Amino acid sequence: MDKHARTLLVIIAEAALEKRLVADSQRLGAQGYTVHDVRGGSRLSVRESLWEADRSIEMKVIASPEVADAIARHVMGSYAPHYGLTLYFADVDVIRPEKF
Amino acid sequence: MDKHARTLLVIIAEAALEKRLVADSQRLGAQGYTVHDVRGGSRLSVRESLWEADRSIEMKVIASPEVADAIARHVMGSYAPHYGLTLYFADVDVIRPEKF
Amino acid sequence: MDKHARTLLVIIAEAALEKRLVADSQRLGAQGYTVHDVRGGSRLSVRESLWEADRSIEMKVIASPEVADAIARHVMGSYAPHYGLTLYFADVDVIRPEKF
Amino acid sequence: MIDVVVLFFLLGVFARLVKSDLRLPEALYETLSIYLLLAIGLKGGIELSKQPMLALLPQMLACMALGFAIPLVLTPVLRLLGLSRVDAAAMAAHYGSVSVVTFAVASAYLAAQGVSAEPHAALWVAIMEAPGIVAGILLARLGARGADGQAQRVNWGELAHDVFFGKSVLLLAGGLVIGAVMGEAGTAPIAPVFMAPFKGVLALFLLELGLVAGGRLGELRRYGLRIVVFALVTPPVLALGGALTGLALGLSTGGMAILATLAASASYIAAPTAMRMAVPEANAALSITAALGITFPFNIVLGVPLYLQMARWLNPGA
Amino acid sequence: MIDVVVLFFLLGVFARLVKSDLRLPEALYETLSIYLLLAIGLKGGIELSKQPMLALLPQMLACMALGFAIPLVLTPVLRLLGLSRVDAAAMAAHYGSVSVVTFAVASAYLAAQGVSAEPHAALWVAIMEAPGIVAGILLARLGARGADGQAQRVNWGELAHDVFFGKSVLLLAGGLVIGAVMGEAGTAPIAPVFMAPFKGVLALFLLELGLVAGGRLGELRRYGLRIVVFALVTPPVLALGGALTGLALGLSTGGMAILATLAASASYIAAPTAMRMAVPEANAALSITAALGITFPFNIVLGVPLYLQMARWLNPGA
Amino acid sequence: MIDVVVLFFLLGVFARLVKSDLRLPEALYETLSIYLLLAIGLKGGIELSKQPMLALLPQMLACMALGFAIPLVLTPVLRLLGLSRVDAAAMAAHYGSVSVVTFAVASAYLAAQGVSAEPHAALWVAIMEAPGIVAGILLARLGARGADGQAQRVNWGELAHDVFFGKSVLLLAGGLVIGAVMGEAGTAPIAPVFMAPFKGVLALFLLELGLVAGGRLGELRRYGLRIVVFALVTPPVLALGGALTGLALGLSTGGMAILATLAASASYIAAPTAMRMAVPEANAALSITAALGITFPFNIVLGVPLYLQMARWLNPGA
Ligand SMILES: Nc1ncnc2c1ncn2[C@@H]1O[C@H](COP(=O)(O)O)[C@@H](O)[C@H]1O
Ligand SMILES: Nc1ncnc2c1ncn2[C@@H]1O[C@H](COP(=O)(O)O)[C@@H](O)[C@H]1O
Ligand SMILES: Nc1ncnc2c1ncn2[C@@H]1O[C@H](COP(=O)(O)O)[C@@H](O)[C@H]1O
Ligand code: NA
Ligand code: NA
Ligand code: NA
Repeated sequence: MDKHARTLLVIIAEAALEKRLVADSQRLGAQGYTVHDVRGGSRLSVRESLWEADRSIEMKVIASPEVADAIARHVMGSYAPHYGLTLYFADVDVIRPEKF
Repeated sequence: MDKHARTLLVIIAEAALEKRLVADSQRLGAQGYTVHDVRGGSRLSVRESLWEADRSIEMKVIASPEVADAIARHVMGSYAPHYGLTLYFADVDVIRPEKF
Repeated sequence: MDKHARTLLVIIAEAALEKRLVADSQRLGAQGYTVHDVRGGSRLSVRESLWEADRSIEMKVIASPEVADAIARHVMGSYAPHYGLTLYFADVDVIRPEKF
Repeated sequence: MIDVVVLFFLLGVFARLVKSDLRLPEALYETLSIYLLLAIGLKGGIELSKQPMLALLPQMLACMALGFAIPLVLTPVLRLLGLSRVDAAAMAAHYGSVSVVTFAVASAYLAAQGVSAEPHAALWVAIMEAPGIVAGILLARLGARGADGQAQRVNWGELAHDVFFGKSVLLLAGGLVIGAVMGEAGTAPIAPVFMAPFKGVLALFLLELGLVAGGRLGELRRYGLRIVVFALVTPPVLALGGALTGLALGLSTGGMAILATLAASASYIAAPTAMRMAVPEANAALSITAALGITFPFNIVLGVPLYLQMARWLNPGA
Repeated sequence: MIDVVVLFFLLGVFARLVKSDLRLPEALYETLSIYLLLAIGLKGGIELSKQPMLALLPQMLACMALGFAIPLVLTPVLRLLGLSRVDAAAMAAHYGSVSVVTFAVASAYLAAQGVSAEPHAALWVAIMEAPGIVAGILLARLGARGADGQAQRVNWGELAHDVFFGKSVLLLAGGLVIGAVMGEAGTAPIAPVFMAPFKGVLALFLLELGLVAGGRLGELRRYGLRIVVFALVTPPVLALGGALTGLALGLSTGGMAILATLAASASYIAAPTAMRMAVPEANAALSITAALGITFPFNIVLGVPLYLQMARWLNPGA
Repeated sequence: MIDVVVLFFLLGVFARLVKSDLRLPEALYETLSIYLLLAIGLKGGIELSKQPMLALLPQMLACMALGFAIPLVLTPVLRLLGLSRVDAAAMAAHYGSVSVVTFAVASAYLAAQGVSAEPHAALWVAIMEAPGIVAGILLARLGARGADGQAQRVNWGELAHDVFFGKSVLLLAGGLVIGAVMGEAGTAPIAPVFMAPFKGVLALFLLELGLVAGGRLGELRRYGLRIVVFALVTPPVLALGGALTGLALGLSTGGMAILATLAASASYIAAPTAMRMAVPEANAALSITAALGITFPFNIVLGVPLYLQMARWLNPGA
């Protein structure tokens, strides 16, 4: 089974950003995305997902390092200043390279 | 604290596959699994988890590289042709090697 | 875009531990955490999240390797003997190093 | 006059078409569908408790045969429309099985029109869930031999289990049994939950289904006009078959309209799930788009009144 | 006498203050809010079906103007209190818009007091959701030019879409239309879900809001006394404006009290969402703490009875 | 005649045994349990508002003592059955505390039999949640000294907090207070949600508990016959203790049956949570299997009618 290196970009953010994050990452070259609801906190604030304005999501995108970087750069520039948001990169291997 | 290298296999798939994926991975040697509900999309389709036929799950299995490969190979062969499905591998470290 | 290496610590545990895991990791130096509900199983037990005593969570903490180790050591010492619990480490890259 | 619950469906479709952020939580969707299945079963069961079971045997057999026959008729038609064998059989299975919510809308419509039907009609629903699915799978699988033989084998035991003990049959049948065992008096304490609120809950569920169906409309373009035509023309034709079966069984006019509706309706719970397991190579989105995106709205808005007319024409004496 | 639903709110606040593990599932929160919006809309729509729409035009325009005017007045005040321009405008937008649950509590209070109001008041709620938000965004954006021009532009098309087709306006308006089209008779079958249980559901929702509001109380220290004072003094002042508007429109005493309540109430669904999209640099926690942590409890516990008194003083003849 | 709600429980067990895919969403489980606790509290509180609190003091003290005493008796028995000290004490704590749903089933059964009980019985439930848990923890901890002293210390402050402000006591007590403060008239507006639907909601909750309990049956083999016997024999014995306590307190026959049921019932909400925190080394699955997998079904199917008989024998004059 051949494996191909890709980058996993994980973005944890206010739920209000979900639609934009999906649209932006597709525009910047991601071929897919996966989202689920989370709760969490940092020194800045606690988000418990008790109600609407308090919901957070985690979005995963598997992509080439370049695309992941482009998405991360855009997200950091556009949203990080004003929204609760955390992102990180990890190295992963995929099997069908053309999908990512 | 001693750490031991293992492989994390992540499978994102239609919810209809959950029972089978769990059974298959146990049969192939995984000692555990973790699942949660997700939504997502790709160039092929959007799955919003609005209702039953539209639900997706993410399953994580921590295992030896061999077991992870065996599960991935089986999943790619049996389900990937006909089901919405994405999988990837990552390197992780665990503490209790006998558990994984 | 500068990237900085950090450790991602993932803890999968009985939901009863959520409050303590958050408090402990903050006390040991984590600057944030993210949690979501999961279901899962191992050779020891199956936890389906059907009802309260059966719920499990997954907690993610991004931190320096030292902090991640300290949390893991504490969790293994305090909870692993008596609670259903799995944890693993992964290497990730972050952009704002001061946050983690 | 259109029924109020149908307006909730249209509100859902509208919300989706204008890309509203309205979403019903998935837990609510599941809760409402569990409620509807139980409530329909209970109502039917209470009626069953009032009559001899044996007299119903002919009806039960006829329902089974009707459900089984529909895919046999539709699959060749769908192949003529250009679908592959498995896609045709899978789609036909959806029409062979039934839509519980369409049944509920028809019952409500009849009640509003003052037309009475056999009160144990829920029994027909429970019986008609499975046969069409079985027929569809047989049609998809028989004579199929592919490169990888493995994927072609159907695990009938597992499948029978999944259909008979699947959520919808289990809850319908469970409600039927509880209703039949306890009767009107025994179920009175739970009636404030399962009887009076039924139509309001149905309205909420139709709002949700409107959101889902609205989302499928965008897919129509992908599959072309032939699917739209098929999904609009098939229901009245199947309804005629159902109404005639009802006539042959000596049902009341209302009962004929119900059986026509059941024949005309397409499953969107049990069938998609079963097809995903037994015929995974079939195009699931195609079937659901036809069943839920076109046939379902057609049935609840235009079909149900039409089928009542049909029953009246066929049964003028009643 | 305090209304029973308010005690559920206080129970929620109490649970939070003593750090109870009580949590309502988020799906329940969403379900209850969908229910309340639909039910309020339906109730108003049924009444609308009984009267000529045209006669309501003056009221509708006045509601719009009132909602739009509030942020114009409040923003300068908030700037004087030391808030930045965007924070002031965003907070003002919350008070310009309305709280549907405060409206529901006021309606229940009036009913319990035997005071009748214009039965189509739900129409006012639907109309007053948006104008205050629009005014707030305009105030935050106009004259703003920053280092990064991009973040300062508002996509008005997208915003209008998000407000008008957003969950709350869509469900309220959808309920209004369905109620108006079907009338009392047509909606009777769903009344057991949308009418009788209304206050009990409201009680559950207030329990949940109590949990949320209780959680905001801890934030008060962060923002200081001036915010507390603002959030307590503003509602009665706005209520006076609302009551006088009602007087000018010739509303009943009950109607004046309702309009006073709407003016005094601060949005915690539509406004926070819209502000997060259009004015992301505003401090969202600050606005929500004031609106939900102070103004909301004040209004439902003390404000509503006070505004009815106010209406009675202004309209002694009635 | 068996109560209809019990059939829903059996349907859930059946679904689980045949490995149906039927699942109630977890949000529904939480919602139903919140509802039941609030509704039971409200009902009890409305009755409390009708009588002098002081007269109830002896009952309250007796309930507390009864709950505390049960683990003192059961722990030695369980040690004789071969359980470790902590496992024995933890299991005993479950039986010392109470099951709110068993109480609800018993109340419904009495009502169906036309037997009246003290209407403030919900107060007993609220009082009996905690003492058994405290006793169980004391038994697990006292005299315990292990290699790692740390794990052996109990944080009593935290634990008291978790029990008294935990979901179940908080909602029960909150409902009691709201009911007592507002009385019958004040709670009338929310009665359509909290009164009439009670039994239907209980039916749904029992369906869910049936699914959970059915899942535990598979665990029985693991723990052996002695646990099955214990979980079947203990309830009637405890019931006798409860009934005699009721007799001593001069309760009505119905009240004795209720107190017997409370004594016989085993907690599956508060106790498991508290034990997980305070005695984590105890085998949680073992306790839950006994409490929910055996004792709970036994009580609702056979126990409750038996305990009413018991009360009648002991109190023939009434
Ligand atoms: N160190 C961390 N580890 C894991 N998750 C984090 C961390 N910091 C922040 N988060 C998540 O990211 C969200 C937004 O972060 P922030 O903008 O720092 O409030 C938080 O609510 C957490 O869910
Ligand atoms: N590039 C990607 N990054 C993250 N998730 C993906 C990606 N591609 C697909 N997925 C997820 O995998 C599911 C199935 O993928 P597919 O079979 O490509 O439709 C999608 O619904 C997404 O949730
Ligand atoms: N090998 C594994 N891979 C993925 N998740 C696991 C694995 N082993 C255990 N888990 C998760 O960790 C939880 C607790 O593990 P345990 O204490 O082994 O029962 C399980 O319920 C699973 O959700
Ligand atoms: Na059909
Ligand atoms: Na306002
Ligand atoms: Na007990």
